[in-house]
Amino acid sequence: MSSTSLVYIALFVVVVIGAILVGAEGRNFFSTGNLRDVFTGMSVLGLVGIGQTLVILSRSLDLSVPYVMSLSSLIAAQTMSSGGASIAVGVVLALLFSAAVGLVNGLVVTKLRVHGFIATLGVGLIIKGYLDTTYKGSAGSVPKEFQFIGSAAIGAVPVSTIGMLALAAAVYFLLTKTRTGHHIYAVGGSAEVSRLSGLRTSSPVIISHVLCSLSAGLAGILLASRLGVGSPTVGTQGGYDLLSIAAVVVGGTLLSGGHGSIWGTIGGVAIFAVLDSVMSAIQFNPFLKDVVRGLVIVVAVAIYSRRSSETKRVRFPEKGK
Amino acid sequence: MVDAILRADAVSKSFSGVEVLSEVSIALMPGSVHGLVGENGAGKSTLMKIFAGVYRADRGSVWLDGKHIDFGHPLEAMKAGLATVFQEFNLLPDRTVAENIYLGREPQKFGFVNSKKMVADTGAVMAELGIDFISPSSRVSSLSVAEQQIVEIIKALSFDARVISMDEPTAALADHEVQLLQSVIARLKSRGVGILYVSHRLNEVFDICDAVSVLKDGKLVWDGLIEEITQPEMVRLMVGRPIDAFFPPVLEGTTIGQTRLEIFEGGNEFVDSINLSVKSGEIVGIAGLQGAGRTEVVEAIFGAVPFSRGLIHIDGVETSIRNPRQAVKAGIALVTEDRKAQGLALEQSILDNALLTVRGAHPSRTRGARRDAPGVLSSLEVNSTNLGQEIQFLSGGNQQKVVLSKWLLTNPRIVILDEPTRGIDVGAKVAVYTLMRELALKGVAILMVSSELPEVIGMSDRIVVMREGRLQQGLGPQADEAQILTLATGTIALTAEGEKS
Amino acid sequence: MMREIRNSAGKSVARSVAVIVDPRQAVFLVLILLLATIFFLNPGFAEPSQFIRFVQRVAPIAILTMGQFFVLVSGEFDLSVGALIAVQVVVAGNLIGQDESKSIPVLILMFFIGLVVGLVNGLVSSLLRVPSFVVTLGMMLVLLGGVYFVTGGSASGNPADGFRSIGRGGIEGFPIFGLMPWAVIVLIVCTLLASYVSTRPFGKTLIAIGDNPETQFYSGARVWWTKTQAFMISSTSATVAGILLVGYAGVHPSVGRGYEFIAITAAVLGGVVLGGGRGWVLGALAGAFTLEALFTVLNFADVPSTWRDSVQGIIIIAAVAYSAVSRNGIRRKGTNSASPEIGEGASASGRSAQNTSPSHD
Amino acid sequence: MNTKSRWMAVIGITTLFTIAGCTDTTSTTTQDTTTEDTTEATAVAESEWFDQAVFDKQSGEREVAPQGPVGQPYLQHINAEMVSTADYAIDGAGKVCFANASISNPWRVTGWITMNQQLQVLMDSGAISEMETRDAQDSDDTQIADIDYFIEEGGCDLFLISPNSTAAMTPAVERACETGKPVVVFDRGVLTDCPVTFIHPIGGFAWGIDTAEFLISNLEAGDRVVALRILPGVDVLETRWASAKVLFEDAGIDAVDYFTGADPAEIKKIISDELAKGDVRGIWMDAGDGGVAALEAFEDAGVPYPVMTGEDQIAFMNKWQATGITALAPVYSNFQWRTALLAAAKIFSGEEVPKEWILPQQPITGDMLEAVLALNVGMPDGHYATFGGEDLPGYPAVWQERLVP
Repeated sequence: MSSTSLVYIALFVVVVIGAILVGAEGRNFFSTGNLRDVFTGMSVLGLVGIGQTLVILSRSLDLSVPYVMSLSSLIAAQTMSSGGASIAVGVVLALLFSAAVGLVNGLVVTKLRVHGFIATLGVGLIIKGYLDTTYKGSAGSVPKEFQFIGSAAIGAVPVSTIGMLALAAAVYFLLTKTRTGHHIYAVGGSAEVSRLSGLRTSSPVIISHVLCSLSAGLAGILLASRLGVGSPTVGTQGGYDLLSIAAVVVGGTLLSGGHGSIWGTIGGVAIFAVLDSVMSAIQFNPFLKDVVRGLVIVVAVAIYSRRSSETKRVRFPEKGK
Repeated sequence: MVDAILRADAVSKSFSGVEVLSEVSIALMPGSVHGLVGENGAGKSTLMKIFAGVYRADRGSVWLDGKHIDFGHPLEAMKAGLATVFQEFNLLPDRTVAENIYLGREPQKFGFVNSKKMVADTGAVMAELGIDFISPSSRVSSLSVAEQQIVEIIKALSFDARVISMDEPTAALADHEVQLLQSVIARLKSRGVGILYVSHRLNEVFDICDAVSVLKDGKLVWDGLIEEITQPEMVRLMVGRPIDAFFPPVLEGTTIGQTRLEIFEGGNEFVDSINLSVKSGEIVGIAGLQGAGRTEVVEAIFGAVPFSRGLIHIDGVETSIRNPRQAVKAGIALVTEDRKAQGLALEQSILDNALLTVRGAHPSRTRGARRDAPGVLSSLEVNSTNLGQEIQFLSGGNQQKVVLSKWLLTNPRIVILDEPTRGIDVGAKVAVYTLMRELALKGVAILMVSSELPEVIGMSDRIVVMREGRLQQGLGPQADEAQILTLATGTIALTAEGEKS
Repeated sequence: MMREIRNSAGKSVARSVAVIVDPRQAVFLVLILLLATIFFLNPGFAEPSQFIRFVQRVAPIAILTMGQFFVLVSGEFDLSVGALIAVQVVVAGNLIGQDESKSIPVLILMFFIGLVVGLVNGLVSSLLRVPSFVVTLGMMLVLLGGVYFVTGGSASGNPADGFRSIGRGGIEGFPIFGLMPWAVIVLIVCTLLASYVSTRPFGKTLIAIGDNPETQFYSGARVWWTKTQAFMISSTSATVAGILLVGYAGVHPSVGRGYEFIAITAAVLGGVVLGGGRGWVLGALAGAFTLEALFTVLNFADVPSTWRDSVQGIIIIAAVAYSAVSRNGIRRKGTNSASPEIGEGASASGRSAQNTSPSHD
Repeated sequence: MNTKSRWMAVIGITTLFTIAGCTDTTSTTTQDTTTEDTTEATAVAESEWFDQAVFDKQSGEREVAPQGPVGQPYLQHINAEMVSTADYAIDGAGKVCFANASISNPWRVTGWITMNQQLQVLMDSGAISEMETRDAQDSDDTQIADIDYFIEEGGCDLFLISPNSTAAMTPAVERACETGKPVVVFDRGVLTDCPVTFIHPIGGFAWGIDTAEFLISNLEAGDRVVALRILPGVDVLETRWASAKVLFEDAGIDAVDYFTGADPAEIKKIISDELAKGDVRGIWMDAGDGGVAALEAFEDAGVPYPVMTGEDQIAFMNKWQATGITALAPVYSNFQWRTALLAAAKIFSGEEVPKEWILPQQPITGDMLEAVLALNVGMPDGHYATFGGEDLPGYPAVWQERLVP
């Protein structure tokens, strides 16, 4: 059984348990409002998780996402504050800066040969310093029409979540149907093999870093539209760096790179969203929420690694097996 | 006469100041197989990697079809029609055969990867070579070692290359697979492809090569047509000293004593009904095809993938071996098939590698072992200036010697060697054989797995043949290759492979 | 050659000089320069009595880093140490309170807690084969949430002064230094212990495991247990750090926050390679001092507090990049260093992982 | 701040790189930008939060004698403009939906406990049927979702919101107002006046004025003051520093500020370094958390205690009493958590409430110390003296054991 299908079985279990718990509170888990709460919870983490999946597949990781999110939310909100046409400009600018950060991450990892952990931690700190110095709080303002993107929903599904899923589909396409995607898997699997097969091993890593920062940038823009302003702390508030990595591994992607899927990550994100929504609905002690999250992460990955223990072809099955 | 398709003119290359190639010139004719032989460290792989665009030559020039070439990247070489099959496996276990073969040049349609075409083309190449037991869309991780090696070769062929250089292509292959490869090579020759062929199996070189170049210490010491040289002469050129007896005789005073290791009805998910015994001072050879379960048997004895049925007796005492640690404690040593993956810690020093087992399994004996290590290493002629050097910079032969030292320092009673001479040079091979004889003299029980039939025949006191995970009947030391092959392949050749695909 | 330098480092002045100029030991050079900068900006700091205070202050993070070292060289991560410190600090505060007589039993309890956390981290990652990055991340969340839940977000109060003096007090009237803080003595003991352990078969096996776990398995080493011990060392070091910190600073759930990243950063600054197989415990120690010295320089130089993170980020990247690139220069062939791996040595498929060494035949 | 020594550091660090061989462009270029921006950034920082009008308003409110029942500060208000809530009146008990920013720091935990004890009383009295709480764990995004959830699913009679941040929460609060149900906001505000009432103490500027004036009156011009701040970008904290900073500059006090994350170890390191640099006469804090560690740094360095302003946190107050230092404990009246529910009850019963409910914010001075501590015997370090729950059920045990619901 593929690890992705395992993820969705896990998700199913979480939903069932959640629905029961919520039901016990005299609520309906599947009511529009509750589902919207779940889907809303998926949108931002989903965007970040998609990017994080790409870097992890290419055998790196990105701890700078929270700061990229904050930065992009500020750039977007400040540029848009004049309203009208400046909206497009704001989005483009925010994404440009995000991409630039991703480029730096990618270059530091590939050219300076700094482990992704240190490289992105360092770049994150650099951005943090800039944010803390330059911004003394939320800044800029997002015009009403753009705030709509953050609040609007079709039935129970927020537009933002639909957008997130669209991006996931696009990335799925990228990974399975384009050379770049194939090469991200290849480099993540083994850089040396890829090199001898004629790949320029640094480009997939750089690309995945750029795309990761871009999706973090998108998440930042989405947050700006939800908050109506840009915020220098909005990224760190959610702890999106470690949470996104957690979502990716809960989604069945290997931290060692080269193996995993985007839909798995979406499943992982959904698991976290459902958990959070349920714990809020049953007014679970806020301090214990992290305990639950922590346990879920470890248990989930433990289950996957049990199943995915590579099986050779069995010639003489045990009697009774 | 025709011009050379690939020519190297006075090529030189140094690593960290050490010159590994100096002024080497060779010419490869189209439609011919050009052997490249020499001890490890002679510069063969370096020369190939220069052709392949992995390294750049420091001095000298390379000419392909009369055009000067200087590849900065493997892809350029492949695109120019110069494909290379490297010695190490260069496949991604998590990707399919087709994805591996077309990695870096996936066929595209409207800018997107055309997976259908990729699978189809792969199938076509394999059909052309009569390979029906590998599916283009199966994951590489599900293939056997030999199958992976074959995929390697298919990969090189899939560039319709005019020059293919192969580094030890048969190292992992059993004889019938070697024949398969040789038929492929014949087909390529007829197409006018030039083949550069590196091998340590001299018989092979003499079978298939038209011309040969002998390298020693980075210099070209002989170059000419194969008819112009004899095997002993070639060995002399390679090692610089004549090797009269390739397989040293049993040493004076070696006595085959009590049964040291005995297995009754051993079995697990890979092998079944294994009954095997090795006496002290005895060398037992296990022959058989790749995938016949030889490695699985020794891994079971060693506890890496333990038996789930049957009994193991050591010196007549029933012993439970659930993991390698228990095996080591019981005095068993296993020189694994895959040296780099299972035998060494490549970034650690020679000394640390020699002490791996003692530190890991008998920490209390470390002090003593630390004293003996230099002696043991030098007795195996590990020619290395200082023991602090990282082992990854040693040649395969020397690495293997360190692996042996690592085990000798535990004073094993039973030594299991799995393909002990794969990919190592003649000098090192002889060192390994001699060591085996010395251990036998000391009364150690030795079990050797090998794909090289001459080796099995030359070294074993007794030969057992495996097929499809079961032991066939044993043979005496006088067994000949034909007997072994019939037992190994059974009536129909390829059965072992066939039922695995 | 690196190892040659390692084995003999400190034995003779000449060798220690060799260490300092060795490009891969850049950390020592950086440390010396940072200290020089500090002394330049504030000569008073060079006085032994002041400097020993600096050492006292660095002690907890230094000990934590040396503990993290053992986990990192085995190719793993321990992200749970920061949270564990918070737990230990609060445990000390709430259980000892003002009753000094409880110090010893609670100390024992704290070490027990530390060992259990390490044991769980180790067993789950090695036996259940969950990447340590994930296990310890989960452990971090569990511990933090737990400590906040139990304490309602704040400790009842500081433990007795007698207990706190371990991290705060010292030996009065000590020659040269005036006051020799206990923390410094603890640090010295831990350093000696760590460097001893790292040269024992255990330490060597650990590094080799970080290099290639499969080989260790085939060599009869108990890979799972050796790694688990590494995690127990790490969490014990976190316990010691916690004891020193509760003494130095008092009880607060935020004590220890982010220390896991500081410790990992410090170790990497000290030349430990993430992914395992390379590293030197004294390098890690130097890394910790370097990082703290850097913070001090920033304080003394009146760099606006908001910019400190940026400077820190630059220094980390620059230092690591430098050693990475220089090591690479020495190894000539850039194998898989172009795509660094998380500490997943165990799960990397043996063959493809081992394709990466230059064979010179 | 002394630019010369800053340049010194920059030069020091840059040489560091060059000697360490780190000549790769990324680091060096970023290095340069660092120095440039530093000057710009600090220039920006000056103006950001200071607002003369608000400064004067709050400065005035400090002097005003609060209206309302004596001895019940949580019901008192300053310069209140009362509004009728008749339209919101309901018969019987109503359901309160509480979107809480978080309980991630001792101050919020204390308030949260008090609030729940108050809830008991109001539920027993039949004013409130139940309170459903969603905790945003310090995340704007989560709190917005929480509010939207309440609007959709809560079946709420009243929205009670403690915003995680001011501007970001405004759109969501507006959505809540659009439901026609009453909205009550407390602690941080929002940029809309749609809520029925906004409950808060006088504010950060008042805090800054009280503390700065205290330090100034106890110090001489040129004295060095270390300002310990928790984290940047939080309005209720930034305003405290903005006003204090201005006053310090006018009085010629040399104040340098640091961000500590309320981590006592960090605080102690900072103070030690400052003491190594020179005498420190005053400590200013934008929140009392970790104040004890600051004082201990002086003890360890063997130098006389500074004049200090902390907060009404028990840890600090005890240390204050024990050491007898010259200190002031400004308060950010914790009892507002209780007021929020009382306001809800008033609205359900249609009583009028202040449009902007400004609660008294009376700093604790040396002569009040004894009395205040007497009311907080046995309270844990993280407890806040002006929790104002002395008359609620469960006092004092609930606060002493810190039973978080």
